[in-house]
Amino acid sequence: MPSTSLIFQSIVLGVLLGGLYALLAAGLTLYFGVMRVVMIAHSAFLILAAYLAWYAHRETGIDPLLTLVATVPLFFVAGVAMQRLLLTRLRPATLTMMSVLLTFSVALTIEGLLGYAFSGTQRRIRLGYSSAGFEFLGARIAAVKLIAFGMAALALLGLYVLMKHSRFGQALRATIQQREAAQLLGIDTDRIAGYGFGLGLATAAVGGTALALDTTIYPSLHWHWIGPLMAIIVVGGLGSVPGAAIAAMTLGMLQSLLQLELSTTWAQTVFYVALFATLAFRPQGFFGGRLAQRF
Amino acid sequence: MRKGSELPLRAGRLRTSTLLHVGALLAGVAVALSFPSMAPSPYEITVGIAILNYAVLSTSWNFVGGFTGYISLGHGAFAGLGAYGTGLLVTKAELPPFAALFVAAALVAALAVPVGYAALRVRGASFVIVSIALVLILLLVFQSWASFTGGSRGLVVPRPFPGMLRSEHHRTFYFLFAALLGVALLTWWIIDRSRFGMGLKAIREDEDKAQSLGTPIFAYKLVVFVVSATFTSLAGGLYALWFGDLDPVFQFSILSGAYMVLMALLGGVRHLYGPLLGALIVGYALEYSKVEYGDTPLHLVVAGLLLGVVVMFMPDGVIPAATALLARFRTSGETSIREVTAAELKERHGQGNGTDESEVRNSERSGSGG
Amino acid sequence: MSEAEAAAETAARPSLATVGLSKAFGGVTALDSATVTFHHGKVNALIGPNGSGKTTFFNCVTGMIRPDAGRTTYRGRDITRKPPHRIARAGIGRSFQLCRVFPRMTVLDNLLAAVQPSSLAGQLARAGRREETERARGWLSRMGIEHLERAEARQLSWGQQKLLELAGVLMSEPELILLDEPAGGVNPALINRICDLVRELNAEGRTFLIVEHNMDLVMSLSDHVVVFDRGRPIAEGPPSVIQSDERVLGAYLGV
Amino acid sequence: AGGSGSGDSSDDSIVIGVSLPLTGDFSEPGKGVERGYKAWAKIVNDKGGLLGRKVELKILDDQSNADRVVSDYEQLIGRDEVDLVFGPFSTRLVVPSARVAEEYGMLFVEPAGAAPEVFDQGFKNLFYAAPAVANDHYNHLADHILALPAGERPKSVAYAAMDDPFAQGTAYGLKEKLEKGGIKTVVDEVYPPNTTDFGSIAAKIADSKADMVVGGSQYQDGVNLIVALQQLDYQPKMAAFSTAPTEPEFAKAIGNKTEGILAPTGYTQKADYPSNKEFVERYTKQFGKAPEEDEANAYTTGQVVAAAVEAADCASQDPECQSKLIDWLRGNEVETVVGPLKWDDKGRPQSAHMIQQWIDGEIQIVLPEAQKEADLVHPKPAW
Amino acid sequence: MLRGLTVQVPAGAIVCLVGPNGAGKSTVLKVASGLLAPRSGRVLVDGADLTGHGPQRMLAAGVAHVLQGHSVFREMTVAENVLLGGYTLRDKQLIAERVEFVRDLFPVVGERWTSLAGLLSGGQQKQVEFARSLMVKPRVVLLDEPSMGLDPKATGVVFEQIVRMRDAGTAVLLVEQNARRALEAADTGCVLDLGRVHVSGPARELLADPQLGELYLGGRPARR
Ligand SMILES: Nc1ncnc2c1ncn2[C@@H]1O[C@H](COP(=O)(O)OP(=O)(O)OP(=O)(O)O)[C@@H](O)[C@H]1O
Ligand SMILES: Nc1ncnc2c1ncn2[C@@H]1O[C@H](COP(=O)(O)OP(=O)(O)OP(=O)(O)O)[C@@H](O)[C@H]1O
Ligand SMILES: [Mg+2]
Ligand SMILES: [Mg+2]
Repeated sequence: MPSTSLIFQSIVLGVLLGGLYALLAAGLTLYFGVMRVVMIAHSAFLILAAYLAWYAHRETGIDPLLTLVATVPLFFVAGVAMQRLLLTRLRPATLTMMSVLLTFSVALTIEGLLGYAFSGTQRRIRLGYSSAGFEFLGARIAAVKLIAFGMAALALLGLYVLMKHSRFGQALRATIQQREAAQLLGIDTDRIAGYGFGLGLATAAVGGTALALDTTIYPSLHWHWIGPLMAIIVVGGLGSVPGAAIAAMTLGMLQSLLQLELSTTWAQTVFYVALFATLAFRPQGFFGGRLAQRF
Repeated sequence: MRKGSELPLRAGRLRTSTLLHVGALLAGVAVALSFPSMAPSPYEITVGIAILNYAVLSTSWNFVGGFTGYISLGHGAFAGLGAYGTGLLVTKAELPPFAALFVAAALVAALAVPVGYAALRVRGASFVIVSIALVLILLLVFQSWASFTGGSRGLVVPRPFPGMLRSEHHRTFYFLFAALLGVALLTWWIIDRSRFGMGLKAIREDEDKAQSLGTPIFAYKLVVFVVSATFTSLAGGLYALWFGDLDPVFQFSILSGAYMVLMALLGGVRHLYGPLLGALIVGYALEYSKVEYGDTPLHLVVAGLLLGVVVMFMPDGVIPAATALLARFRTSGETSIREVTAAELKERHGQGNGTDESEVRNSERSGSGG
Repeated sequence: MSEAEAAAETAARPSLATVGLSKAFGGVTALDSATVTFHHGKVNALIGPNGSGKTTFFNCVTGMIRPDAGRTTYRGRDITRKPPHRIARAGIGRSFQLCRVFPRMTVLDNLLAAVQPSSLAGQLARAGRREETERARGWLSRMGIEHLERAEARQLSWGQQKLLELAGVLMSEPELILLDEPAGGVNPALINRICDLVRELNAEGRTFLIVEHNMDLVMSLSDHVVVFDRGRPIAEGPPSVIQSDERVLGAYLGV
Repeated sequence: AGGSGSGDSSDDSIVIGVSLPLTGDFSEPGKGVERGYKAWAKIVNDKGGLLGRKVELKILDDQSNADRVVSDYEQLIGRDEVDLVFGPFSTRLVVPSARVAEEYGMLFVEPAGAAPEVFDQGFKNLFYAAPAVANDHYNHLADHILALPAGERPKSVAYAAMDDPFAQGTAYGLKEKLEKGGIKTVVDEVYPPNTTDFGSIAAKIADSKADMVVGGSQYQDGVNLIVALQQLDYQPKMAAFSTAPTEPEFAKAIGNKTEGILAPTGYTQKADYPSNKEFVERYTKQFGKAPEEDEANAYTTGQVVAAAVEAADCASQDPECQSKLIDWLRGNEVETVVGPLKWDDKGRPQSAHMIQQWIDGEIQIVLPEAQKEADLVHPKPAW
Repeated sequence: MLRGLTVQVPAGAIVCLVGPNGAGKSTVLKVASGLLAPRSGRVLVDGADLTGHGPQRMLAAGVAHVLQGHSVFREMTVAENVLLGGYTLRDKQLIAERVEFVRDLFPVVGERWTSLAGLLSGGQQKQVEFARSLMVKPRVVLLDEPSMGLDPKATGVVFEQIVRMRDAGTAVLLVEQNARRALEAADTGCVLDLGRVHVSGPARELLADPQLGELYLGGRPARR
């Protein structure tokens, strides 16, 4: 039986990890719930952002957080371009399925190019404060993990407010559901859909940088992320941002706690067990997602 | 094809085209079967086996992907299960190799039932996610459960024909793979022209509608999913017997599932030979890119771009694209049949049908955009 | 027994009957313990204001959604919780309010897909055998769209798709045919053709249940009209009676 | 076809086929091995070749993939008809490729398959060209610890090993010996090769307050684990990690908090075996930096094969020649850059690894006594 | 699809387009609202040439369009649907007024204010759509089969509203399969076939023409 201090330590780690999962899953939810696009390449972009942060740091020594100034707009533009140049050209009838394949191909391409540019070696940013930490009620919290969590929380909050309470959010949803009708209401659908996608990728930029602060990266790492993230959005109910956030926190915490008793590998299966359980017993997901069966 | 046969006008042309078809088929089979004896070294045979393996895998994938339109990115899981199942049955249960192959396939089929049950209840995106999850979870399990599966140390499957020369071993397996491909293609063909196949295609188009016409959609989907899993696992098991070394990382890889999709889609998922053609192209392209860009990860980029191009520009595959191109060169016989009939019809019905021709001619332009 | 009497006898047999059928979606009661009976061999109409539960009634009867309570019988057999394909095979065919065809299949295949084999051998038998194809062509020509048999369904105009959907339903040889707004958005000339067809098929012994807002069509075509309001029948009878029923006038026609 | 040879490719040259992971997961060490092979070929050719013939390398990329590695050797032996083959990198790739070589009756000397199961396959043609198999890497350290007075000896040890035959082999070799000596195991974690977050593992180790931590690591995971332990402010009395600490990047990667970290190594540039001086010097001239362990092992492979070829006086696929080569290696010792090597009947080398320690910002040999550059520091200072 | 056709809609008049399925009626409307660009020919609004401009510009010029079939935003609430109708409006006061107005007009809109629009019945969705389009007061309104799927009561409300708009000076271009009903309300009728204007003239005259009646309006179905 693990000691209470270890359990508490695990919970703290679980929360910190869950925060990052939540941000990333929120991006996926955005494409998925709102735009009907299964964005397999999300985690590839995540790794790309991490690589950019790492590269900038290695070359110039600037703090990875500063690279956000460049990567967020860059990813936003890339997202707009991807939506405008690629995704709009898919047949609406088969959008969901074909977008899986298209974004899959983007993921492969990114992985290949990263491997080409930086080789398959694992990389890690060397920060002055990477091994710093402080005590919190008997648990130790690494500074980098806390920073990553803070970034994730801020980005997530911003995303939520934007989607729920702005004209943009509404226009975006309208655009995706009935493009012609939205146009007729005066919505610039091309621009809005592009922005929506850009926004999703921008979250990948934030997430990737947060990720790069404290873990190793390598080109094929994105496969390692896409599984848990996909599981999270299904458990959370496709299309529900709060659902995804709650599922991310819960599963992140569970994973962390399970690691006390099981090996890390077995602990990771919690995501998939949750996924299969959800589909077998409650296909619409556990939180929200009323129209999930339509996907 | 079939629809053409009902038109008396085209009966003559049809008979020659059937002959051509059968001739081409026989020629293809002959070339395929004589390949091992023409190959300059065992190495070429192994390349042939690899391509045949791809062809079996993508044809197997196409049972689900082609008929029902459900895209599974995780079919590699079934190949991996077939391979490991065969290997474990040989090493742990000491079954004879080929008995192990079929027992493993039966086990995978049994496993495909609950998996299909969870995955096929949900449509579209969720299915893809489940399929991806399946590979990833199996990778974790086979890596972690080292005491049983050998974990990342891998599993060595003993040779089915001990003492056989290596080149002879390759030759034998070449024919075994070819036979498996033949059976898979035959099964696909039988389903394709059957009422069962028609029901599956209806499911691909509109599930509710198919159901309201009396198609038991869930049972149909499940059956074809299990058939697909079984063939995939046979391919995996045969591979295990041929290759001998299994490693979870390579057996349960998303990439292998992606290649199946790519090959099937490239060739054309609605066609019997689509996946086979795709396997030839992709298998060759992989070999080529390895030779040309051997020391870079650009083969991923090649695969990625190829998939992207296929999805964007020929979502129906090479075969339909080529057929369409051919049709353009032919006389406009086909369209005129329709128009003549339409004109006759106008006469018969007198009114109300004045617009038929234009309706037939227009097709794909999507209504949006300014 | 004279022929006329025998005909009367069959005609009086109940075809589809529901008892206390209820369905609520969240707070909305779509069907409120609806008890109705439709008779065999007749053209029945189901009318009612928007949102009165007509489509929901269809969906419950055909098993597409599960009713919360109540029973459905078809020719005396309970079909309440059967899955949709079983109900379809029992002889109930339906069309959809927003017309549904298999868009990327040819017109002919659309009909062949409606053939439902029962045995395993039947499943694996070749689709589109001569007699089947002939039958499909027969339906197409009765709809006047036989020249389109090789076109893909999505290429057809709205009205032609309506006809195709109807042909598909008929191809599966249902005894009871449920049509949801067959005339919606269809050109008046085609509406007439649909009407003729319904009469013809009815004469061949098929039973119809039609949901429609086009009163001309309902009144001219049907033998028996049931009026729904708020999920339950409020009136039924022959068209002439319904037309002058006050409740109907108030709830539906808005006079 | 993707081959990169050195020297001219006259018909007369000895062609040696190799498949290496130049891309994919193992590409970094794979490239190291490639450099080692190339250095060997250049040095041999500069001296006039083997048996008076130039050697030519034919290197294919296996993308770190077992399918590929097999088809590569199939291609090299079957189609390209190379005269000799060298082994690939990584245990996972060694076993399948050794089988191909075996079935074609070829000698198979390899620089990387150190895990115990490589030698359990019953291969008759396989020789590992390094001082010791994975499980023996920590032998000197184990002896040293068990010889410590009871009060100084660590009482509890936490092990964390990558799920990789080689990395795990090193940690478990030590674990077995320490457990036999009565030292308690308090944590025993195995993590998959693609683990990137070591927070939980580190938390378990830190919570156990073990006196010693042993990492069965490759490079990056070792770094991650150490950083995660430091984040939790865990201070063991002894810390040993395989591979990672000997890499040139290591100190910078963990922010120079290296004090007292131990690591086994099979090779040191400073070793004064005669061929090593030449190797270090000429390698440095060729590549602009000194060779590391991977390069050295590759070079050793070349030396071993060369010795056999010279002794048997033949180099071709001819079965008779190949079996002569194999037989010779079975019974003889070879002088290499990692010292004299000889093998048991399964192809296991019979020497041991040295133990190095980070002392005052520099990695120095501390065990065995005979070769040490500094004294082992125990208990280790805080990191 | 369209071949050299001219349709004029004077301010304060209802012009009704009728014609068989696939004649090109919807296409005419889409070109007029900027959803489709014509291959040749021009679109004039108040004399200004707006050919080739997108729907946004058209809307700014006062052209509103209600699509054929179902175009509610299915996964948004009725409230969100209606409010999006006023997407271009900035004046909070005005929006509130319009919302009040449409809620009065179509009770179902108020009753189902917070439910997802995709869950409404076919006719209810249509009513929401019409309500959505009434959020702005356009100068030209294009209606594509507004009565499809509506019950007689709602059809009455819609036609009443159309007439009221006309009386307020809006130009209305109406496409209807319920041709007799539509022509009764319209000032001018226009029969479209095969992408061409077949006949056009005062609505009453078209109604009276027996040949047109048989071809395009459908003779009244005979009683049994
Ligand atoms: N899936 C659903 N979820 C929630 N409410 C629903 C659902 N389906 C139908 N309803 C509600 O049930 C009621 C009845 O709907 P139904 O579609 O049966 O009406 P209808 O009589 O067919 O109307 P119409 O003439 O407009 O087609 C409506 O209020 C509708 O909003
Ligand atoms: N996106 C498109 N691509 C190709 N053809 C089209 C497209 N949209 C419409 N058509 C064709 O253009 C013709 C006119 O279509 P339109 O929708 O304008 O007809 P309509 O008069 O509105 O018919 P309905 O009464 O059935 O609505 C039809 O033949 C139709 O099939
Ligand atoms: Mg309805
Ligand atoms: Mg239209």
